[in-house]
Amino acid sequence: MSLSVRLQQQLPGIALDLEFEAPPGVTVLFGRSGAGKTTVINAVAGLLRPQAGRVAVDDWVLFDTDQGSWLPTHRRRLGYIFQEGRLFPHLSVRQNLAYGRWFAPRGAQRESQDRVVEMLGIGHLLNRRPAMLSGGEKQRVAIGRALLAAPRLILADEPLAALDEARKAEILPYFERLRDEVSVPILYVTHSAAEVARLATSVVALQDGKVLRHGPASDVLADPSVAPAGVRAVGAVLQVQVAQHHADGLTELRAGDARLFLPRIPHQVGEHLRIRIPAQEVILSNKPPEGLSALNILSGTVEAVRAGEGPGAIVSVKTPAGVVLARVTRRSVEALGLELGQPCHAVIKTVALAPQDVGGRVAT
Amino acid sequence: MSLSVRLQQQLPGIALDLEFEAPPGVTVLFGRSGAGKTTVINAVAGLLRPQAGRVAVDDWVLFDTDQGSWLPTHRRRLGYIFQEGRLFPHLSVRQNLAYGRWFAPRGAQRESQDRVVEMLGIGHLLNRRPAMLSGGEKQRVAIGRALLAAPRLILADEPLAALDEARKAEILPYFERLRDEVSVPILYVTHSAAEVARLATSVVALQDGKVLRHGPASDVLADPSVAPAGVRAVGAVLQVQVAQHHADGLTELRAGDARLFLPRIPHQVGEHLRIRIPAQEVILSNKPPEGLSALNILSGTVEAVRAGEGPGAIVSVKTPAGVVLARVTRRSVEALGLELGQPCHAVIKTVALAPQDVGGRVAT
Amino acid sequence: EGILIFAAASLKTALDQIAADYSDQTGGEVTVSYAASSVLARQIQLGAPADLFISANVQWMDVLVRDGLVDASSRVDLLGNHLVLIGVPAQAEAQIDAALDLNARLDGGFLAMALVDAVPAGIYGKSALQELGLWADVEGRIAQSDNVRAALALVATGAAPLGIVYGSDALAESRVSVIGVFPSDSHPPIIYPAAATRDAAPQAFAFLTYLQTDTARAVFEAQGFTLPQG
Amino acid sequence: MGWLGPAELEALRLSLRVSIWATLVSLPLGIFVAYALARWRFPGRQLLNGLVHLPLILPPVVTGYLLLLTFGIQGPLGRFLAEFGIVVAFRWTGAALAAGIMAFPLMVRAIRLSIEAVDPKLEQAGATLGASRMFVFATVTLPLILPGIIAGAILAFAKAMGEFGATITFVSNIPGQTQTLPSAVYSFLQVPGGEPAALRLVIISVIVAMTALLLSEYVGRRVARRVAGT
Amino acid sequence: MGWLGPAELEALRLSLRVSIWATLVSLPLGIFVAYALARWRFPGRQLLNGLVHLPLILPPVVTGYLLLLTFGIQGPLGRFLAEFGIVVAFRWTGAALAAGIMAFPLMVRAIRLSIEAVDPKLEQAGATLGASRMFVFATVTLPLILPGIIAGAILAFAKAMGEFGATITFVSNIPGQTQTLPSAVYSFLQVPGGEPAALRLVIISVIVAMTALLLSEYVGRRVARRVAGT
Ligand SMILES: Nc1ncnc2c1ncn2[C@@H]1O[C@H](COP(=O)(O)OP(=O)(O)OP(=O)(O)O)[C@@H](O)[C@H]1O
Ligand SMILES: Nc1ncnc2c1ncn2[C@@H]1O[C@H](COP(=O)(O)OP(=O)(O)OP(=O)(O)O)[C@@H](O)[C@H]1O
Ligand SMILES: [Mg+2]
Ligand SMILES: [Mg+2]
Repeated sequence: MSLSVRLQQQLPGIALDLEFEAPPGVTVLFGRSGAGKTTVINAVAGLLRPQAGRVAVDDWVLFDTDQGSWLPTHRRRLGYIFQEGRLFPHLSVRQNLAYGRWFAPRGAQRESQDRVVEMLGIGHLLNRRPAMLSGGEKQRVAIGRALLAAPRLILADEPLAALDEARKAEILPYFERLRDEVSVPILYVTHSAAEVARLATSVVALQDGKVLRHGPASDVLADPSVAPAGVRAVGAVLQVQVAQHHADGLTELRAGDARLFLPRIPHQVGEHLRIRIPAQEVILSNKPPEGLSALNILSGTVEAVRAGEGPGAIVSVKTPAGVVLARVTRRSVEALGLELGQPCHAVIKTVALAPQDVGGRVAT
Repeated sequence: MSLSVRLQQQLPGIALDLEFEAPPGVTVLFGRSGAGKTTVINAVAGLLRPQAGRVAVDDWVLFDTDQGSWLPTHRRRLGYIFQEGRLFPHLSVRQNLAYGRWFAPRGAQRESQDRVVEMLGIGHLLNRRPAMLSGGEKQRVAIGRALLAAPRLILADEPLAALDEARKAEILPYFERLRDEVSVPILYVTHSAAEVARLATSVVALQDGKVLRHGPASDVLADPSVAPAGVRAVGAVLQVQVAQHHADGLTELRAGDARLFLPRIPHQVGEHLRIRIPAQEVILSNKPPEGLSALNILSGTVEAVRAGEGPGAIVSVKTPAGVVLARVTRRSVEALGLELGQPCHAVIKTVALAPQDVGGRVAT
Repeated sequence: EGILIFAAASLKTALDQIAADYSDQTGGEVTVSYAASSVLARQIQLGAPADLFISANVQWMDVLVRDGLVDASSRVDLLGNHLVLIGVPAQAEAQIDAALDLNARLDGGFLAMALVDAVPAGIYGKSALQELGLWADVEGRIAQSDNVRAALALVATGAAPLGIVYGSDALAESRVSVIGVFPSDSHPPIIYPAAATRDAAPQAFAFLTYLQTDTARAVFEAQGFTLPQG
Repeated sequence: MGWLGPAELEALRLSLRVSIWATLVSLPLGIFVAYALARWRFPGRQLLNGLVHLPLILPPVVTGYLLLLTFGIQGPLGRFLAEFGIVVAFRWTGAALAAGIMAFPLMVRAIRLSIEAVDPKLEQAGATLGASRMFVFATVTLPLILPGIIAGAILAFAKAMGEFGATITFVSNIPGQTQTLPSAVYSFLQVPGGEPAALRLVIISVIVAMTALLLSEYVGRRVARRVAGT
Repeated sequence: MGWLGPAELEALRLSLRVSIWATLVSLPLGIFVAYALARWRFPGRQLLNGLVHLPLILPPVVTGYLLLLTFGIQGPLGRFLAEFGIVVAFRWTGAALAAGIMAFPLMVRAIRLSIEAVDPKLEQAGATLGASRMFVFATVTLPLILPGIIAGAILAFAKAMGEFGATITFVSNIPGQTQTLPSAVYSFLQVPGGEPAALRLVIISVIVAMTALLLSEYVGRRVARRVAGT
């Protein structure tokens, strides 16, 4: 299922005028504060009636101002995680979670409540009222409530912003699983480069109500001109398989013909994964390096050199493991003579590949 | 000025029972969602009357249940940035910003409104009402409002969580400047490891209402047992001076007897700064490395090796620039024979030292 | 300075006209406050600055005399009234006596009266019905209003087929017809006593006298009031 | 309650019955009208609003008279209802109707204010979870306005307990049928020396109404706390 | 307004004066009491609450009688005020007092509900910025409850325009002094043929009260929108 969005709406600050197609998976909306992200999501949800536009999931039209069609919010089968929680204050956490279940069609594929509760770590809160929860606890319940409504379209507005790193790390895989297993389109707003890099199937960069750039995550993130995400988010994604867990706490991965080491991950031997290698964590060398603490060294040839406006450049290196991106200074590019076709070695620290950057299961 | 806090409060979920001293500068409270961070801040603000405890700034007692003293909130000279904004809906942004100024004593040292407005990028919003702002815009106004009240104590509850990376990068230096120039104690809640590492003078790690660990930022952050911040935040802080801006977009710093290169920063030649070198970004080598894209190589000797529970270890290397921390695998520690007193070379990527990790001015 | 008269509300039309005439003739200003006799009497008890009190019943005047709040020597029985049985126009006229079959005429409907234990018209009506031996027949079929005008309205709007009101009230209402007049000996005399108050201004006595002139009496009679016997 | 005579006890019982029915029957309509006024924009909204407020603005006697004209035996609505065997004229049901109408503006206002205080964002959240407008109303709006509904209902009850003018004009005062406490109080106040009896009844009705009000405060606060979850 | 006689015009003017004063003078007290009831917990809170509601519960005549007893010429408060040269008995000021007291519960309730709808978190935010309770009230609470205050004030005004029972019982029905529109309506209804005149006055007072109400709706909505900033 894919979501197509076209909108025009005049707001006091900005004029929204945009069109994009969100393929199955997670489409991340990003852009600076006030760029119009929440407005777009609200229009998709039907909470705001845009002056002109059309939103459809495949050929199920949610609204089309040309045809004058308009599906009310409650028929859109949404799971909307609001920027500010919006829990029902008079219902217990348990009742909040159960609210959406009333409306899910009988046969709808639906998460088990127990599982969602456990993942969100809200089991001990079930009998409390929202007023007795902390900010992060509220947001976790809000996530659970949306997921349990058996939605056909998930809208998430900075769902993890209020959560601590550890909790984020626990919940992110869940969104990944939703992305990979369920074919529900997910429109996801975040300011976190790590979340963008980790979750996004495609990325829509907004600026002042317009689409600045739109495309597969890897393309948009590798583009230094898309400032908001920050160049630090640029990275390559490699398809890997878990090869072995070592006794000293490292996990060995097979990536094409190469091997990579990283701190122990919980996945089983033989599982297929994707890992993101941040361009920033990669050092290039024109000689085979020796005596380095970095365990991962991939040999390959320079495939492309893209220099940005600043002092840095992104070098693509074709290795047996796949294409690896490295962010280095232009000075180094010259010093090392990194030109097209030039052989070179990519050095990747083991610890730089933290579990956070390991994507969930990949359908094989 | 330093803030001392002692609290006991029974809540439905947890029993709060803690005591800590916040030295001048930024004291970051961190801990998982629901650990009690907001509750502590509310007690300091006087919005919650704890069952027992005492809070004082130097010997100015805000409250002391033993003596039965209690200063009402409005006499505590606070700047409280709430987790949820709490702007006055009936006032324009301009009026919201001006609200606190009424009460600042005549002579109080006070930010210029223009400056705060410019820094927060809210100049174009001044005549709007809060209902017409996006989530991030609201939070920026809330920050401005608190800062303009000429507070003697700043309380910030996840102030930047709703902001995009670029805006965060703009506002963080401002908090740094507050920390370094004004002697106002700042109690700051965040889940972002980058913010902790960048801002914290000292860190109070909370768990289930108790103080898990408390001390100078570098100590707490270098302690792998303090899970919430994540080992990725560990890093060393070096005192440096801007030496030269190069034509190819790099800035050269003098650090002790060594030199460091990093992408151009806006500081003037001769200025003193502190930079954080994330332990994770440092590669160690037992031979002088050659042909690497990394421009910064510091030679020194191993001063300490701390192995955590996982596969990693933190190696302290004494270099002419100061002590540098490196996070490497235990496997590499053995392979390279990194033992006390052993000479070695620390390799730091130029681009890894992004402007984000450059601290503000240091009083000289 | 003018004088302030406290008068039973039912006197309004006549008294307004008489007061206007009086002012024209003497230049003396007369202000009248109309309300229920009970309300006015109680206000006088509690110090109201009234100069003259005209009550719709004897009891309240008696109370004020007892309390020494009115000048007993100035008390006169100013007016009288008839009690009449009214009905919707379809009702035939009849002699009001013991033979009257009220229940047949009510035909399941209600007999509209003022409160039979509290409001003068109701009290008079009840004693008349008792005297005529009709009370027991209709006791359960009486709709009591808070004042006689409301009882009239019940009949006028057709809500009640019959009612007992003053002759002066029935006169001007075209939607009701008078079935008959109660014999004046079937109930205590209907008397509107008047008296100057204890602290009355001298002009009050003059006006009280004027009220008893033929000019004034003509106006009262035109409004359906009678003059006291004797 | 040896303190009260059987007639007075009867009046108290009747007042309670009338007020409770007036409140309960008008409550659903009150909630509906309050919701319509608070959340919908439709032509005639101001007209409806004005109509609802009319009993507050009109002198009660006038309201009673209008009721008599429309719901009386001869009134169009009265005749219409009579076809279904519903008679309100001179019945306690009529007293309840009058009391309900007099109390209606108060009830609607209280409920309306509480509806306006509900954050539409919560209702939106309900809609995104798949709940229809009706369901959102029943599961989100209604529980959140419960304190307002309780307050409005009790206020209406208290007002109904004290209503007199419209009631007596519309349905008169028929002991056992329509003689409520306030009618009885009024009767006592009309006759000299009736004050102590009136006072007794006033105290009774104040006690009842106050108990209801304080109870509503208490229940309202508990419900509000439950609703706010604190 | 050739439609109205001079006496009727006088009554209209007086009603407006009485209602406006009743509303304006009681407003500050109403806001204070509403705030105290909404936000403070103090002993006697329920007593105060009950007292405020009393005029709503009591039959108006009883309220008027109690006013007469306390604020009358011989009443304790009446004598106390008289020492300061303030006389309310049988003056328009007394009518304003009666109207104000009768309208007070409605005013307080409206304002109180709007205060309870203000999120205390905003008031806390004001306190953290250094504002004292009073200042927070003036700059945060008060602007936010402005729609409620307007609603409460207009409601009180409308109620005051229609008040009759307590007024006539307390200050009588003296033309030019205490004869408000409803009292004039009453006077006309007490005499034969007075209905058309009464109807005319009723229409006038309905127009005035309705205009005020609709205006308050409009102003209230505009203010609410301004306050919400949407
Ligand atoms: N008003 C309240 N009444 C009772 N318990 C509360 C209340 N607010 C929070 N709690 C509970 O107290 C604990 C501490 O809450 P607090 O808001 O201080 O957490 P926090 O550390 O700020 O969390 P977060 O990072 O999610 O904002 C939590 O377990 C929460 O469930
Ligand atoms: N209710 C509203 N009425 C008018 N303008 C609004 C409203 N809400 C937001 N805006 C304006 O519309 C623009 C887009 O707002 P939106 O909430 O969509 O931003 P956003 O991208 O979600 O920002 P953030 O990341 O800060 O949440 C902003 O300039 C904002 O000021
Ligand atoms: Mg937003
Ligand atoms: Mg919190």
